[in-house]
Amino acid sequence: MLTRKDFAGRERPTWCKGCGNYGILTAVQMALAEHNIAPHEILIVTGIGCGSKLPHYMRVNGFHTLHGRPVAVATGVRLANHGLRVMVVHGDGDGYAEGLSHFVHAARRNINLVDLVQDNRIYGLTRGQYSPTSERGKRTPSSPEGSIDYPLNPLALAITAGATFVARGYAGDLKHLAWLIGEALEHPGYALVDVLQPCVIWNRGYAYEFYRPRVYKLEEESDYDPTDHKAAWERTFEWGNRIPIGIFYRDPTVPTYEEQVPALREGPPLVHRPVEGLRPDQVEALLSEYR
Amino acid sequence: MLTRKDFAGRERPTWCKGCGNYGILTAVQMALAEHNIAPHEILIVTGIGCGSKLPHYMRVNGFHTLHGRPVAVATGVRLANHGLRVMVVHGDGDGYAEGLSHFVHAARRNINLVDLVQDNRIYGLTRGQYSPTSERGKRTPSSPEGSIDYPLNPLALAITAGATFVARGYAGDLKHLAWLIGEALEHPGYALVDVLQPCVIWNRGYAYEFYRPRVYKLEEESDYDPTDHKAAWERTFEWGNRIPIGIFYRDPTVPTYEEQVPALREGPPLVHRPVEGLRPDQVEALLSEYR
Amino acid sequence: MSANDLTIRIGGEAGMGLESSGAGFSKALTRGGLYVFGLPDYYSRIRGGHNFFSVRVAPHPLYSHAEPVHVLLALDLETIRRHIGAVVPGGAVIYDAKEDLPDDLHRADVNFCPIPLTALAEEKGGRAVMRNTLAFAVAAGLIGFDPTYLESVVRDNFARKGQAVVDANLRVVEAGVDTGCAFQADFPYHMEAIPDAPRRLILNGNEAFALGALAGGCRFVAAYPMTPGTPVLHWFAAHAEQYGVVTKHAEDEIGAINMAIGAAYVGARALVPTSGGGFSLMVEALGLAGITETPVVIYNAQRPGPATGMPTRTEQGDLLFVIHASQGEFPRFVLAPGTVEESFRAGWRAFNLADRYQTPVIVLSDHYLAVAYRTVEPDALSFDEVTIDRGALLTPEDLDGLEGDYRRFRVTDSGISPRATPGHPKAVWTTTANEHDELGAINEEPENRIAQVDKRMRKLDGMAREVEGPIRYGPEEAELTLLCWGSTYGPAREAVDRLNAERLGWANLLHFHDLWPFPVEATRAALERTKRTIVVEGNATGQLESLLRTHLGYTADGSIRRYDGRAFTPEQIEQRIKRIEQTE
Amino acid sequence: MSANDLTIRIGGEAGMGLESSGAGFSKALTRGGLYVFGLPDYYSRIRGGHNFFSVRVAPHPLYSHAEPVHVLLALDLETIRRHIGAVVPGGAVIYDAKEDLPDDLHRADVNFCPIPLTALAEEKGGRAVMRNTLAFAVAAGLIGFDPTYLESVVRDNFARKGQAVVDANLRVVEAGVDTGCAFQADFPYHMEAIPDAPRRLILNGNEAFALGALAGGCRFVAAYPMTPGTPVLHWFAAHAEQYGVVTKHAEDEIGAINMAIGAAYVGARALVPTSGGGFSLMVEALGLAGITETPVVIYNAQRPGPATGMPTRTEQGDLLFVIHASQGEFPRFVLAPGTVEESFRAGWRAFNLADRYQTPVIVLSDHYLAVAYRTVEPDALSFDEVTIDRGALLTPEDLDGLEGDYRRFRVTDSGISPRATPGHPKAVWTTTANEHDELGAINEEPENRIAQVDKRMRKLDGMAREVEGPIRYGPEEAELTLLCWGSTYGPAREAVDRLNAERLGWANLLHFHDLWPFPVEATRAALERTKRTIVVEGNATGQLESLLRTHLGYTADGSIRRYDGRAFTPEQIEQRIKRIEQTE
Ligand SMILES: Cc1ncc(C[n+]2csc(CCOP(=O)(O)OP(=O)(O)O)c2C)c(N)n1
Ligand SMILES: Cc1ncc(C[n+]2csc(CCOP(=O)(O)OP(=O)(O)O)c2C)c(N)n1
Ligand code: SF4
Ligand code: SF4
Ligand SMILES: [Mg+2]
Ligand SMILES: [Mg+2]
Repeated sequence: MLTRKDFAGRERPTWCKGCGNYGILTAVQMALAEHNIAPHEILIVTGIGCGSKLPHYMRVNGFHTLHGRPVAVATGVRLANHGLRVMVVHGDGDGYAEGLSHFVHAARRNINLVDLVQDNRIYGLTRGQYSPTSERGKRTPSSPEGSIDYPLNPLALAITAGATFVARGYAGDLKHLAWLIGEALEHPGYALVDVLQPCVIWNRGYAYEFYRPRVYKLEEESDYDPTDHKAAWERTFEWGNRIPIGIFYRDPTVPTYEEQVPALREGPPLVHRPVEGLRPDQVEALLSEYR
Repeated sequence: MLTRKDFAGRERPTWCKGCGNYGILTAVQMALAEHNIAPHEILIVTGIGCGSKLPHYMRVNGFHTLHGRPVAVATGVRLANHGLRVMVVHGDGDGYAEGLSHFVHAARRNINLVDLVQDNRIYGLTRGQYSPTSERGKRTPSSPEGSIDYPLNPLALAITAGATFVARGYAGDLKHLAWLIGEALEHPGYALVDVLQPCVIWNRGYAYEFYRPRVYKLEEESDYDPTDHKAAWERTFEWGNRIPIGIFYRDPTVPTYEEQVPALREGPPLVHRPVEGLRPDQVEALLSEYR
Repeated sequence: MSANDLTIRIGGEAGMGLESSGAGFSKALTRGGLYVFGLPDYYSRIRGGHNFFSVRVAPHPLYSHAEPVHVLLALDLETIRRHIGAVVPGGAVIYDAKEDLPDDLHRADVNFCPIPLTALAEEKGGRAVMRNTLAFAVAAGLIGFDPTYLESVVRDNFARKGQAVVDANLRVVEAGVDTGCAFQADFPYHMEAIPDAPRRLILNGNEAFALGALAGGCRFVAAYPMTPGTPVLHWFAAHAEQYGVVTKHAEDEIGAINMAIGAAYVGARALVPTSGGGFSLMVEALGLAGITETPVVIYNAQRPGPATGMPTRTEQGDLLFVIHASQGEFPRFVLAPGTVEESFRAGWRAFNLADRYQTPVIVLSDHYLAVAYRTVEPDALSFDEVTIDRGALLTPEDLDGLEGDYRRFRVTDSGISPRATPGHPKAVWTTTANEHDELGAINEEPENRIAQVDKRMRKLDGMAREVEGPIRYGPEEAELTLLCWGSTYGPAREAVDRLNAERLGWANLLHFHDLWPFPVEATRAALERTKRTIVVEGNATGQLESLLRTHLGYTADGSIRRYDGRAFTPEQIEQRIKRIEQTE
Repeated sequence: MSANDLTIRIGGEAGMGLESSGAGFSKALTRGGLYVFGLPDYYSRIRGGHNFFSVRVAPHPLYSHAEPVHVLLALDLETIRRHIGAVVPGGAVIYDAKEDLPDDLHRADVNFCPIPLTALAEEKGGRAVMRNTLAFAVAAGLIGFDPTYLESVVRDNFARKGQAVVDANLRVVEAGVDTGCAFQADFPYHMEAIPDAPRRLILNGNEAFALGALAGGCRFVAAYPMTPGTPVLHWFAAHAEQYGVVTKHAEDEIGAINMAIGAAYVGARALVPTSGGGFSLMVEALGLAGITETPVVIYNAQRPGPATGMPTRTEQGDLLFVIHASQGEFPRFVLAPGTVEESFRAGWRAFNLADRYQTPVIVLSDHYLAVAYRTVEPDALSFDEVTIDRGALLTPEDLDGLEGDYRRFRVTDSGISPRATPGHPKAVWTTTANEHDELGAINEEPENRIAQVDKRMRKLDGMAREVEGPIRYGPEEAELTLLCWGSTYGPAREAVDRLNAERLGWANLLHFHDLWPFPVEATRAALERTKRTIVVEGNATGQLESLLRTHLGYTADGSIRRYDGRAFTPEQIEQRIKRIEQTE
């Protein structure tokens, strides 16, 4: 059995004291340990942002790519090696601004990966500009008079796009978050885990004090049914005194993209097949097209 | 009063005989004439694709830009000159693949423009690859074994993103389409008009014979209420023997982005203000920051 | 009289199937032991407009298209209007008898053959669209080409559609050949099949590149369609299931290149075919491959820019762009094959270079090379020569023996660090697009930066040894040397032949097919043996010229540039050279 | 003893407010009649790590930072560890008395001044974060700088926060100055205020560029944040309402540049600030501006690449990239200001050039220039020199008189076609990213293509007359000439001074600030007057060197390159030159 220690990194995180990313890091480690996924069995693909540095701070395979592009990179990883678990970790600017298109398309394709978004509703690393999930009126260096963009609802967007697993976690509730990530890891298909992540520097209004009294768990709502597509969509709009966390929607019956790719329907993952020249009969067959 | 003739172009369209774009072109001309918007009072911004050539075939200001980018270009146009009407015209590949992010963000910002998508569910100009709205299983040169991507529902996506006017037209029903485009033109804010556009070359399964018996008008449904957000979202998923066209959702009360921009709250559009050097008192005020 | 170099051109509207029938006819000629150069010319639209397809044929190898037309197959009057000027005296114009030929299209020195193309196609084949098959069959009859080769191609091409379709087409061919034969006597240009010739191939640059890439182990292709790179995606998609290739039509080019980088990172040989506009969108990710040392191959089939430009035309305008693309500095290869054979070789070689140097490789083709069909020798695609060298790629067995931390970016003399792929318990690490240390951790210290930049840049030493200098064609020493790159090789080579036919041994050429790292030493040596040089290239600013100045301080004696969206012809190069001669 | 060139460096962790207090101190020194060069040094993280800010001060103008440190303000021991080596003999280290100074950090020739920084800040100001204000005040006391200037800055900077905050800060300043004065006698380096000096300015390149752009009529700014270009977006956002500027934080860089092109198309002067990675994403749209002849200004503040690279460091690695970016060929300008003054001028000049030539203009800055604060003369930003020239932009009145069709892309001798913006009934037309005819209609014909390419390229004639050659600093003739571009000018200029201080008239420099079109003639003339030349630039491959070879066939005698993410210092350049001298 693995424990969190197996995922202990060499480097100390460079995040600010109190940053929600510490909780997310711990939850990721807990989930991997619980689900017995060893550091070499998974690749964490990240973008650029404060939170995207995560794999540097634990023992795991990581690929810290470009701002906005980890979902596309991860798609390529999965298609070339569907034997490797893949988790994308990136910020809300990364995922919902620069990377929005990859997110929507990965969701509708049902690529089998976990897409964890550290949603601090702000650009952390570039010093506090408003993000697609920032509330209206937010004053930041790029919106000094208050933002006039209506915020995106990423969960509703994911559900609409066809995501088969859509959840929200809270960085202040480690156990619940670790459970969510675990469920997402076990889900066969695209799994969004949008995490309410306090940024204690640039978005003080959405710190632990804001979230703690407001979050409630969908799992504890006796009448909530995460297989009801429409109800799930509707629930994502709840935001106020009560903020739902947990699994909004889940449909494990939809085939993943990878399962359906003609070249992958049989045999080992692509990268485990020998890379060899063509056999003479193959050459012959190919050349006959041109004679 | 303007008539369609005022919009007659110099060039003959290069579209295939029977292409749905002819109907769209006519409907655009009808709507502009009906709403008394002269050729110089509007700018049609298009992407790259068969349908994006539209402004070349009528008398109108046109800006035929890059594949996937007309919505971003149009946003800049509106911000710099909100005195000019703006209509984006582009294909489904342009709008929902290459340009998806701009679409979602323009919708949530409520930029005041009409976004007309010639949705032939195929890449026309590049010779028939499947598009984000192509049905599963579609065999095309880029999906010879049948597409395994689940199609996008652009109307639901727009509604989810916060679009304030979401409609579907049909290129085979000119009067209705012209009416829709007119409503979209009068709508204060972002208005999506997704048009079922037969491509008679690459997507023969979705020709007039397919659509004609299936489409029905939401306006004729006595119990349909286009102000009901949730019902609108739900209705967009109807696709089969009955295919709804008309206005799915409309909320004219949301302020447009342009109205809220601090620099634009008063005075004429930006480009109608003189471009002048700074006054001495302004220079003085600015320099005092650095002394 | 039997000619030794004919062009048969068919013209009509988009959507008439000119290209597929032209390709079929080209294949028939090839089967008949002849050499073909087949070039489609079309607008960026799906139907209507004016398209044409030129089939140049000869009993000897051909390297480009040519200007004179011997048989014009006019499916409409527009074709005559546009091309009558190109028809040689004594040439023939085949047109539909139902058309009234206006006087102004007439030429006394040309044979006008009104043939009921539509009526006959309908009568014999049942469908008017068979007109082009009919027209080509007429041409075959006219030049005295043995129709059995046409029939064999018809049988192969239509077999999928059933015997009835095959038979209908065969009837059309027969009728066409008969009609053509009737005119044969009056027609001075004949081209008979050469029986028992070796079974040559006919294919275009896109196909040859794809074959080479597949042979070289490419098993992942992500792309967003863009003319003229799209057919490579289609080719792989069509062969995907059979050869175990994963292909992905992505949401955009940024998605495509990043998917390819992901696939390459975990060990696949990954390719992204595109054109210049798509390449522009991949520029940031190119740098990701550069700093993370991920091998990836980008195939850019150029078309005239800027921006959308002329989608279905040709140009060599992206050379300096791809050499310098992306912020910061890192090594890359730029290969620019000039022929079908070189396209094949670039296909597999690109992957070896990418793997050996763990860096991106750009293969620069262009519309002309990508789409023009050429007959090549049976063994022109040297499958035997193909090697698969994955460079310093660690196997699981290598990693089993690993002691201590895996250092993905170990500073080595060669600049190449042994590469693992994720999945082995002994090699657990993080790679980053930030500057990093040997272990892959983010590191901003000056010493580390210098060490890593130097390490990456040291690869250039090895890379400089890989790049091949220009290839000479023509006599070793000549009065005039043409310098060219990429697809201009074909027409330039024929121009050299034409010049030498007049003045024996007067001209030769140096053809560059490896452009970056620029093959400095080999070029210097080659230039030392030249007297007067003229750079011939398909762009407006002289990009190869610029490289020669930058890397060798070398200024050529003249330049010939073309940037009207069309490829050079041998005749044009020859004339321009003569004009330069005269003014000097 | 009164020194004439001191550096006070404060070090601590990110989040301690080093930059704002350093900037405040720099402003106080400037108000005190002194010249400052203030340079922040920080990691790409928000809290923790090791950051520092160096304030170099002198009674004469400064052009760069320098290596020796005279006063080290150590907010933590890490600061001492890292910087003790840079402290000059006799220099001082101010550190918190609560820290135990380990022996290995000690140096006998340096004054270590333990001061209860935290305790005193808390006592006097109520908050520990006031430590840096306190530390700077100690420094002021130590060097004998009149504290009233510190007080005036405190009053201005904290006025918004209310009197209590102002007072608390003033108490801290007072306590600091008093403490510092107590050590003054032992401290050999003094720097007194110069009363009644003119009211100079202190600002960085980003601010100067933004001021210039605003003065030049820039009224539309779209951007996606990317260090170090982001502050330009912030600057405009902060000034947007007052000066009537529309700013848009876009969804990504592709959105930003396309929005700017849309705004420019309808007539606004539009700017996109970014860094290299963002620029990479704008490459396709750059070509859109090129072929549609839409004026747009892109400001690329470079940082070390490739890819994410080192976000908060500096490099001059994007020059050849931005010159060649985008498929196809079209004219563009690349300006690379080297100083605050030149940044201001580039700000307005870029818009005039863009409008006059209806083509994109790229302003290349870098992290060093963008963020370093420099004291400049009161009139250094020449607002009087600012002109607004919109080029051939047709007014509504011009259009009223239009006869016949409006020809947006009229073929003219200058290559410039009179430009309308949409909205006038007489000018209704469509512009396209495809190749087009004079009217703007898509056109693929060869003749038209040539006409339009030639028309666009003819602009280069006029552009060549606009670009300014290198600026000489130092004696007209010299034994050694340094060649540099962009921000390297500052340290290179001081290096020249240092070299000439030893050997009168020995060295000078040529500073390039217009890089594209490359100012060939002016450069040739300037180089003719040089003897020996060394190119000094902040990249690994020698990009200016490459331009000199390409455009002039000129090979410099040597090169000095730096690519560790840090800017050159005068000392480093001097030493490297001496080393080259010795080995020769
Ligand atoms: C192409 C590109 N554009 C911009 C940046 C600069 N950048 C780095 S992180 C970031 C946004 C950070 O916000 P988010 O993604 O929400 O992550 P967080 O820091 O909040 O975790 C930006 C804009 C970049 N690195 N690359
Ligand atoms: C950046 C870029 N990528 C790809 C292309 C090639 N391209 C031109 S049109 C098109 C898609 C056409 O499909 P759609 O947008 O649905 O328009 P339609 O032709 O169907 O009207 C593509 C991929 C391009 N011009 N630019
Ligand atoms: S800035 Fe915000 S998101 Fe970034 S590390 Fe600090 S607290 Fe976390
Ligand atoms: S290909 Fe399809 S969309 Fe394009 S013009 Fe023809 S019918 Fe219309
Ligand atoms: Mg964030
Ligand atoms: Mg389409």
